[in-house]
Amino acid sequence: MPYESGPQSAGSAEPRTRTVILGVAASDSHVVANHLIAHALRAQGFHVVNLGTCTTVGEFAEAHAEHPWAEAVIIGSLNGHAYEDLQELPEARRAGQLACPVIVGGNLSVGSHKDSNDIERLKGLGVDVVLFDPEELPATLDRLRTPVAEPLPVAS
Amino acid sequence: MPYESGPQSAGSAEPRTRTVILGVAASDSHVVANHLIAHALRAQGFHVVNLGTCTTVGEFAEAHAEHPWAEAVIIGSLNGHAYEDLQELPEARRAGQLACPVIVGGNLSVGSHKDSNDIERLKGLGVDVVLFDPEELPATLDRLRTPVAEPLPVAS
Amino acid sequence: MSHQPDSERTALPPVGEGPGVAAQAVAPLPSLAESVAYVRELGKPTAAEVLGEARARGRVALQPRCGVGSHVQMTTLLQDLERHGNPDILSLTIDSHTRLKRFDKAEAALRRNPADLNGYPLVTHGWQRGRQLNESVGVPLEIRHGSPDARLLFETAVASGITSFEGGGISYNLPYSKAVPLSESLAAWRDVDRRCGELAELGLVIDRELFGTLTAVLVPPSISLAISVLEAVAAAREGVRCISVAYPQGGHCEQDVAALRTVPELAARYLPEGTEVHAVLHEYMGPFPKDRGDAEDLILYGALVARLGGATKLITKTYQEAYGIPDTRANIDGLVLAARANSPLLSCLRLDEDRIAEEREWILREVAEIVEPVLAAPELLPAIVESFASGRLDIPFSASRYALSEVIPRRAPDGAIRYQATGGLPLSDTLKRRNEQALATGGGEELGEMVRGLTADINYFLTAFDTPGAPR
Amino acid sequence: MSHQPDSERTALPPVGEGPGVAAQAVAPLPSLAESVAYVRELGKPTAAEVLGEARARGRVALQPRCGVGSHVQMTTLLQDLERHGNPDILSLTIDSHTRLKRFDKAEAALRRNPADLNGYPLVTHGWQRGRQLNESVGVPLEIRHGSPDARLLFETAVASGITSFEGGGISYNLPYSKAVPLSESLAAWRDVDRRCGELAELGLVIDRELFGTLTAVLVPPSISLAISVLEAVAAAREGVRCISVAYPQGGHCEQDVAALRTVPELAARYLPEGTEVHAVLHEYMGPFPKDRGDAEDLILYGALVARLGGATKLITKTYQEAYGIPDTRANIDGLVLAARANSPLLSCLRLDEDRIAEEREWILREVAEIVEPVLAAPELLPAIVESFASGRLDIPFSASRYALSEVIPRRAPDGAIRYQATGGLPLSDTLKRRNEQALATGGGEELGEMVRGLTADINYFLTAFDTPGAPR
Ligand code: B12
Ligand code: B12
Repeated sequence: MPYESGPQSAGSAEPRTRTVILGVAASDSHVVANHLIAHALRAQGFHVVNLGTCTTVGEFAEAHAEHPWAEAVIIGSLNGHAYEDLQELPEARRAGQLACPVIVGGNLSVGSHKDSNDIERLKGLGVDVVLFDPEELPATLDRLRTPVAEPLPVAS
Repeated sequence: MPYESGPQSAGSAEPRTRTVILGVAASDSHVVANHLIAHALRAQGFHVVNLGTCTTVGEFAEAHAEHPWAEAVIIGSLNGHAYEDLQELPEARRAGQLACPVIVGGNLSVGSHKDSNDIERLKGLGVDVVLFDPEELPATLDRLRTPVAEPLPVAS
Repeated sequence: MSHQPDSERTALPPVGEGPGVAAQAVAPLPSLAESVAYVRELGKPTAAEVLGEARARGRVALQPRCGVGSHVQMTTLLQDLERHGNPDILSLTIDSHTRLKRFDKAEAALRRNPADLNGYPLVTHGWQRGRQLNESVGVPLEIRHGSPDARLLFETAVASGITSFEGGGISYNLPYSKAVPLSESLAAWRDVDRRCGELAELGLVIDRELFGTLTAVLVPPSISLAISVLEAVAAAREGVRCISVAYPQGGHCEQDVAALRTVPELAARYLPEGTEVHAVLHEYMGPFPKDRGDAEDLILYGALVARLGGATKLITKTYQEAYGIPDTRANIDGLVLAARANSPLLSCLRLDEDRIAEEREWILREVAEIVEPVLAAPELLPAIVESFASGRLDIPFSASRYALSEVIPRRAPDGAIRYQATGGLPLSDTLKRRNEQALATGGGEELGEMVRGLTADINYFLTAFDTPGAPR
Repeated sequence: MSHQPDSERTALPPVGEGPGVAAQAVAPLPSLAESVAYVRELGKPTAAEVLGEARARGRVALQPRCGVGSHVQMTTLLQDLERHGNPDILSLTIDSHTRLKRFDKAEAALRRNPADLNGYPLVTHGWQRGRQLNESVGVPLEIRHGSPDARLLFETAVASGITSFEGGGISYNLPYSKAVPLSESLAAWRDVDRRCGELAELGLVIDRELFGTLTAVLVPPSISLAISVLEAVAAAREGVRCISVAYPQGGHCEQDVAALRTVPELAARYLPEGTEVHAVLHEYMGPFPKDRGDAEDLILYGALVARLGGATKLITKTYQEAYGIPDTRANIDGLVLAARANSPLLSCLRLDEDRIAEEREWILREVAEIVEPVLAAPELLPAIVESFASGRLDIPFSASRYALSEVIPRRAPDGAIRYQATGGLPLSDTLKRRNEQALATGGGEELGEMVRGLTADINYFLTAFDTPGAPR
């Protein structure tokens, strides 16, 4: 059943395997890239806790509480609502939740004419890395591994 | 031979038949409308002296000298050069030639965006009537028949 | 014209977390009868009438997707599209907060920056504004959304005098939400369909478009059509009289044409007589090419497939599809280009009819094997729920936990979409073998390998333009 | 690279009333060898190379018509078309004063108001400006004009490094002038073709496009093709190596496709081996519909006919065709729309091949019966002159006195162009009967009646859009 990817399968992972938490933003049901990214990371040896579509910041925080050794939370957003759907991120971070790098990728604003503001305002919410090409994920995860003492600083 | 329409056939017309002189402007070779207009006027009983394509003002003047009883000179222009091709009209008129109404019709300027200036500047050259729809020719000829004592006034 | 209150209105089960709208803006919903009278007075045809007329004239009706957050901008958008794009029907595409009944989020976004919304939050704006939109254009409107529970949205749409409504208990659940049980969405949509039945009795036929497009990417035709058949049967039982069966262009010409041409046959087999059924093509719903020329090739291709497949309606795409919600100009250009396929000058175009006939038979058999066990069950909706739980019904790439997604589609070398794995679908060995033979992918079973192959199949139209001649 | 003077240059007979250009602007023509070297250094493919490449890749090369009076505006026009319309070849359409060697008029108009000119007066601007234009874009240029005597224009074009030149002793006389004897135009074009032969020996193959479009309106395919065959044979004898046979879209799908597909067969039958021959479709050359959508339907239809007929090149039209010389935007839109027909996604489209095969045989027989008596004569050019004088060669709607125009074309009920009267054409009774049967117009012989019928046939595409389905 290659597409099974529920959070159920996550709890038992041992800290030795590199673990990431994956999901799609809260109002977003675009799932195809999510499936493919999960497969690709698994093929690279990662343990992927895939929360699937329509995942709120709260659900990401819960999953991270269950897998505190997760290297990163990776959030896809395709429907243009990334900024909308991550409104609760600063509060969660302030509350000490999600104390690991947050990576966001996909199609990050509404409309066909994008500008860098899309990225800046996400960073303003506390997103650490914005990516577009999923192929950059493994290298990015390697780079982020350089241990950080405390939660990454949150801008704004 | 329904399309024969050379000036050769013109000389012998008797004043009793209503006569018009037809042709296409000097730089213009578009002939299809010319053929159809000639046929249509003939079907209505007119004697049509058809000078065909590429007819200079001088040739129209000659034909009129041969058929002084012609009711009108009817000039088609499709290629956009009407104004160009009628540059000699004022001089011909001043010289007393073409002392009958001059009707011009077709596509009267270059380009796809027309304005009324196209008509005005032709009238400025001494064109009496500007038409677009050949179906209006018979009624126009009837109207112009109301005898005029002297050549129509030439503007500008 | 009667404005009497409609006692049944209160019989509708309470809906979700409520509208969450700016209270001063939204009046209580009018009665059904008042809404029916309003539609009559509107002086425009209903969507069902437009579809009937298009079919009678042998042309494909055209409809763009369109929806923006702001009411003023939505009005302008509809008017611009109508004036310059000459559509037969216009859409109100609803934002994805409203779809998931996150009305408070929709309202917050509307207050903060309406441009951040990916659609028009009709419930939040309210039915009076819906009527304003309706009155601003001459063609009928359809609501396009993706709500597992669309009851409040539907009531608001009807009150707005909108005569076409997309969705279904399966097709607007599995692709659009993660954790809504099918039993809930099926029940919610049964209510919507029942309302359509009531409206039909009041003399207003609502066109109900079923979202056979599903998750849009590599959808095997027989899965799309099977689920539409099940939703159509359910809808017809509740009194729905006009059904549009939407099918997503998959990209293989003969397969898509054959799929569209099965719709009348499926209607004749499975639906009560007198149900009006239209085939609708959704222009390619997978990843679109980024190059404008390539995207326009795909748009025209889709429109020709709609015509040659005998679709009544086409939902158009734009050359900005790969980038984001299109601007008005691109949306108009998409309509204008698709309109070329309706040209009377193209009546000389033919297709490989033998190939199509073969494909059509194959699809009809697959659909029959999938739906007939479910239709044979004593109760339809529970049978659907159970079948999905066991995998006897399934869709690829489900966004929801309530489908197993054990089905794996792949493209055959000729570009047609086939089953690599049929999961729990009750397909006969004959049909399984035909799929296997068609694919003959070889290739490793290894995960990385499989993902690469699948990705290439998904991204078919990103590379189809690199070589001249056939896509493959 | 040699700049040696070319002694043959003075052997060319003196041309017309001379250039009449602003003397300071135009330098004496460079030698042929210098021009050949210039083309090599230009760093762009020749037109013949572009055509060869298009044929090899199985796509239709696209080319717009374009020409304005002003040099600066012409430069901008070419650059805009290249940047946004992605053509394979660009045109310099020449004004109609220059075509008729009225160089003084062209110069006067240029001084007074260049916008009054319906094309670019290359001779007046001079070859140095021609080179500037050539250098301003990356694709090769073709001169399109309509000159019975194009010798000075050709010399100027070659000096400008332009590698494609349209016209022929018949096709650029009869539709374009009233009183130029065919013997004169044939002699002038023999000189042009001979120069092409010399250039080929110097290593530069000029693409010579023959204007089979003729008077464009209701041209029976066999007349267009027969005259191209005669011009092609004459050109090949003078050493022309690359010939484009232009055929005007008549409007009947299978007839047009069949006509295009006869070109390779005609080349094999009548031309020396090693002559490269391309079929070129001119998008519908008769009266264009005024409605933009209708015009665009016709543009796309033409482009599809080109593809399905296997044309190497398509000359595009615009939705402004019915109004006047198009603006740049419309010209770009015409190119972009036609480009859709090259889409690799449309490889599934088929036509009625039986119908096409039948039509093709018919056309080949008609062409054979028209050209073979002429080709059998001891001397080709005088035989052509005599045949036109006697009506054994003829064209409908001649602008010139030197064709009898006893041929009357009409549309059959299916829209195909047939002979109502074959005049003096030496067609066999079999073929005459087939034409009669196809037409079966009935209708009065009376003049008014005939003119009405003919007008309707001419205006075919002004009404083809009123009814859905086939044009008729
Ligand atoms: C298929 C599809 C759907 C399907 C989704 C089915 C499903 N459940 O998955 C359906 C039809 C249901 C659908 C619905 C909607 N869709 Co949609 N959809 C698409 C479409 C055509 C393809 C998406 C896809 O699957 N691509 C294949 C996968 C493999 O690639 P991808 O998703 O494009 O992702 C790539 C990158 O973004 C990146 N990536 C993706 N996620 C991540 C995550 C990380 C961490 C990283 C690093 C990279 C990354 O990697 C991928 C490969 O390059 C796109 C347009 C397109 N691309 O052509 C629109 C599109 C994404 N959809 C869009 C919209 C708006 C919607 C709707 C809101 C409807 C509407 N208002 O019009 C609803 C959404 C409902 C909701 N609640 O979210 C818009 C987004 C608009 C915007 N951002 O401005 C798009 C761009 C279409 C458009 N032009 O309007 N859609
Ligand atoms: C066929 C055609 C040709 C044929 C002509 C064959 C021939 N010898 O007749 C060929 C291919 C040779 C040709 C050549 C050229 N053409 Co041409 N041609 C056309 C075309 C497609 C149809 C014309 C036609 O025959 N129509 C059928 C007849 C029955 O109708 P009509 O001519 O349009 O005339 C109608 C009215 O204008 C009116 N009318 C016509 N004459 C008269 C006279 C009177 C007195 C009245 C009252 C009314 C009237 O009645 C007719 C019925 O409604 C038109 C575009 C179109 N209309 O779609 C372009 C067009 C006329 N041509 C045009 C041009 C520019 C040329 C060229 C100069 C080439 C160039 N630079 O691009 C050369 C001209 C050479 C020259 N020396 O004149 C332009 C004119 C541009 C402008 N005005 O801005 C047009 C509009 C195309 C375009 N959009 O660019 N052409």
